[in-house]
Amino acid sequence: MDNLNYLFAAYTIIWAVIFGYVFFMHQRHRRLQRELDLLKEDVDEQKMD
Amino acid sequence: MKGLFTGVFAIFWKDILSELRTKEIATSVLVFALLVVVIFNFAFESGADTIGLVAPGILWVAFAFAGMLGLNRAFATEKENSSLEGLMLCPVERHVIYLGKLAGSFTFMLIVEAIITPIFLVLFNLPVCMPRLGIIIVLATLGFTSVGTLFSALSANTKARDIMLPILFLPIIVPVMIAAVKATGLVLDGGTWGDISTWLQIIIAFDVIFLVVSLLVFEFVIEE
Amino acid sequence: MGESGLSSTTWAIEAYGLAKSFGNTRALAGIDLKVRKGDHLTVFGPNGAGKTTLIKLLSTLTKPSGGSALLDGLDIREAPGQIRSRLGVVSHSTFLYNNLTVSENLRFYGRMYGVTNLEQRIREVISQVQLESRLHDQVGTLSRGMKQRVAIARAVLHDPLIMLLDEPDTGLDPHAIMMMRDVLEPFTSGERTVVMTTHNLERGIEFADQVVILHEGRVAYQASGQEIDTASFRETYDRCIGMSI
Amino acid sequence: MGEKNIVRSNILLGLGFALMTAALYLVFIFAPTEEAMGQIQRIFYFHVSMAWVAFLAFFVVFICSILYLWKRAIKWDTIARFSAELGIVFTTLVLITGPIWAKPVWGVWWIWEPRLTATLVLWLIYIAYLLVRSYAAEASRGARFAAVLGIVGFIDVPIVYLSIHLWRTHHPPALVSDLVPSMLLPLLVSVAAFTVLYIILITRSISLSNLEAEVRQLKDARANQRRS
Repeated sequence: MDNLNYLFAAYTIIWAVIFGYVFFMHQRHRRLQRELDLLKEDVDEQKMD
Repeated sequence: MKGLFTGVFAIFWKDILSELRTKEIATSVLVFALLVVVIFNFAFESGADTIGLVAPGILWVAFAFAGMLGLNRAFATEKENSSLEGLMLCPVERHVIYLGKLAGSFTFMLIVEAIITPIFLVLFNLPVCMPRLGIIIVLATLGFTSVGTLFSALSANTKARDIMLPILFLPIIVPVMIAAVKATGLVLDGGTWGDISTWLQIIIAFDVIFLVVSLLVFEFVIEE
Repeated sequence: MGESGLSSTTWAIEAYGLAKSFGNTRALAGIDLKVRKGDHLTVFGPNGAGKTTLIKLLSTLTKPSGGSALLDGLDIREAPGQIRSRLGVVSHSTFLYNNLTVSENLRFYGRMYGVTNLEQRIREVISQVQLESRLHDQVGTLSRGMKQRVAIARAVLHDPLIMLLDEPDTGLDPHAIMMMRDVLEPFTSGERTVVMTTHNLERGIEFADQVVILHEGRVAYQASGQEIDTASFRETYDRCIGMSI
Repeated sequence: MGEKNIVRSNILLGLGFALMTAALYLVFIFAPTEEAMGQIQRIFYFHVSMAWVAFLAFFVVFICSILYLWKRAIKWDTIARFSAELGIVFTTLVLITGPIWAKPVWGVWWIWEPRLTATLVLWLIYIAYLLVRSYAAEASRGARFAAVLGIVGFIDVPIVYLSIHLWRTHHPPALVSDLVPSMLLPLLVSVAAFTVLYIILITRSISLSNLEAEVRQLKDARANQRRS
């Protein structure tokens, strides 16, 4: 009657999806940061030339 | 005010003339709508006992899908020689263009429906009950085409125009679809004006709201 | 007489720092221009220089993201409708409906522009573009050159003050180009102000009272009247767009 | 990011963590077990909170879409886009947890009930919202198209709900009848926790898109340098 398995499933999915989304954003952020660093280096180098 | 009417009528008349010459939209839409009716008949295995339940749905699915086909064509022709740009160069307000295109699509769809409905009623051995069904069809079609004209202009400017229109159009017209199917069902069961008034009110509310909203946002859709 | 009092009558087109970006790409980066009434301006530049964007801004098809422009003293942001009725645009697309006849096309656009005396006006322009015999043919059956002539007829139907020609001879064969020039002649001479964009240096120069070379959204060269050095113009052009030394 | 912003975002994070912990305690320990449905009813608190946040997110899309068309400032478009994304994430969760709750209680995963059906239609509209952006020829046009859909879609939702409500007059047993105070408190705290979560995520997204803009600017700068 308590159906704890359903309850467990529901809360697991909620947190899995939210963490998934946060992780996805984090990846985007990291990729951009890396790109930004590379670009900054590139621009600085060109300025030195 | 006079300028508004002249502009709307000029666009409407141009679309009618072009259609009379090619019969491109009307023919394809008509054949398509008939095919939907036939295919759905098989899909639901509609025997005598279930006809009343599925018939209204079949009719409106046919109209919605066929209408979408026609709406897609409506702005595709404007892209041919960039004539949409020519229209936008004309010294008229943007909503004149919207109303003109709406008038054309609305008329085409009504003509197709005027042909399909009797055939459908005969094929499904349903009572012919013109006035009430007619009003439902006219009002619901106005709702379909007011939203459809907006989205057809929008999807004509996207990369995947054939697929974008259904994706945008179908979820938005859910209320009209429900109301039209329910009202049609009631009418086919011999319902009175009183029985269908709630549904007609929903359709009218939808028509008014989306005509106003579309008029307000149309310029943002066609602007470059 | 004050400068300000004069300006609305002297200049057909004025642009001050006119700029346009699409998202993050900058198509026009602040353009200053003045075209006297009745003058012919030719805008040169390679593809992507911003020529078409300039025409679209002047014809109110798109809104500027910076700066301002006045046509016949009217601001493109404030009075787009009034400006549009003073403009005739010929572009590389014809804006015509293939399924309609020449006369139906002209009648449609005439109504949209509120042309009075429409039937007579259609007869006039169609004889000027020498297509009387094709008046009742569907546009789809005409050759590319003829379509372009119909497009010119469409553009002048309402007797515009200013004509904008955006690479009008793109996609035409040499014969059609010659024909089109002859046809354009009467419409572009006289009082009318004309702005033309083109790749074609010789044609552009012979036509112009004023020239502008656009490169990457900026004015790279500007000259008018006597200053235009026709003989060495190709060198000037190449230097401006950085093609040769 | 300025120092002030970092402080503010840390406060927000702390608040979010505290609220979420409190919500979990209240939902699982404090709230009484509902008599008819049993433990499974505890899904209710997060389910409703997420539905509320999704609706809030789509309301933000609606407002920002109007502001974007009116003012043409890119920031409104950015907020609208990320808010729509978050709204879809939460609507998806509502659509998943709903059936999980319905199955043991009603014996079926799904019924075409007004609230469920309207939520599904809502979800479809905002999926279209994200698609129209990616299919537009240019980004600026995509932003405008999305804004139009953000307005039209949001206005459509009440009409959808009303029509489905009239269409399905058979109601399932009411999910939220009279909440006793011991159930209302966990609900309110959950709603607050999810609202803070939404604010945290949306501000992060906006700073992400600022970073994106910076990258693009640098790329342009580099391209210009190459040329000269």
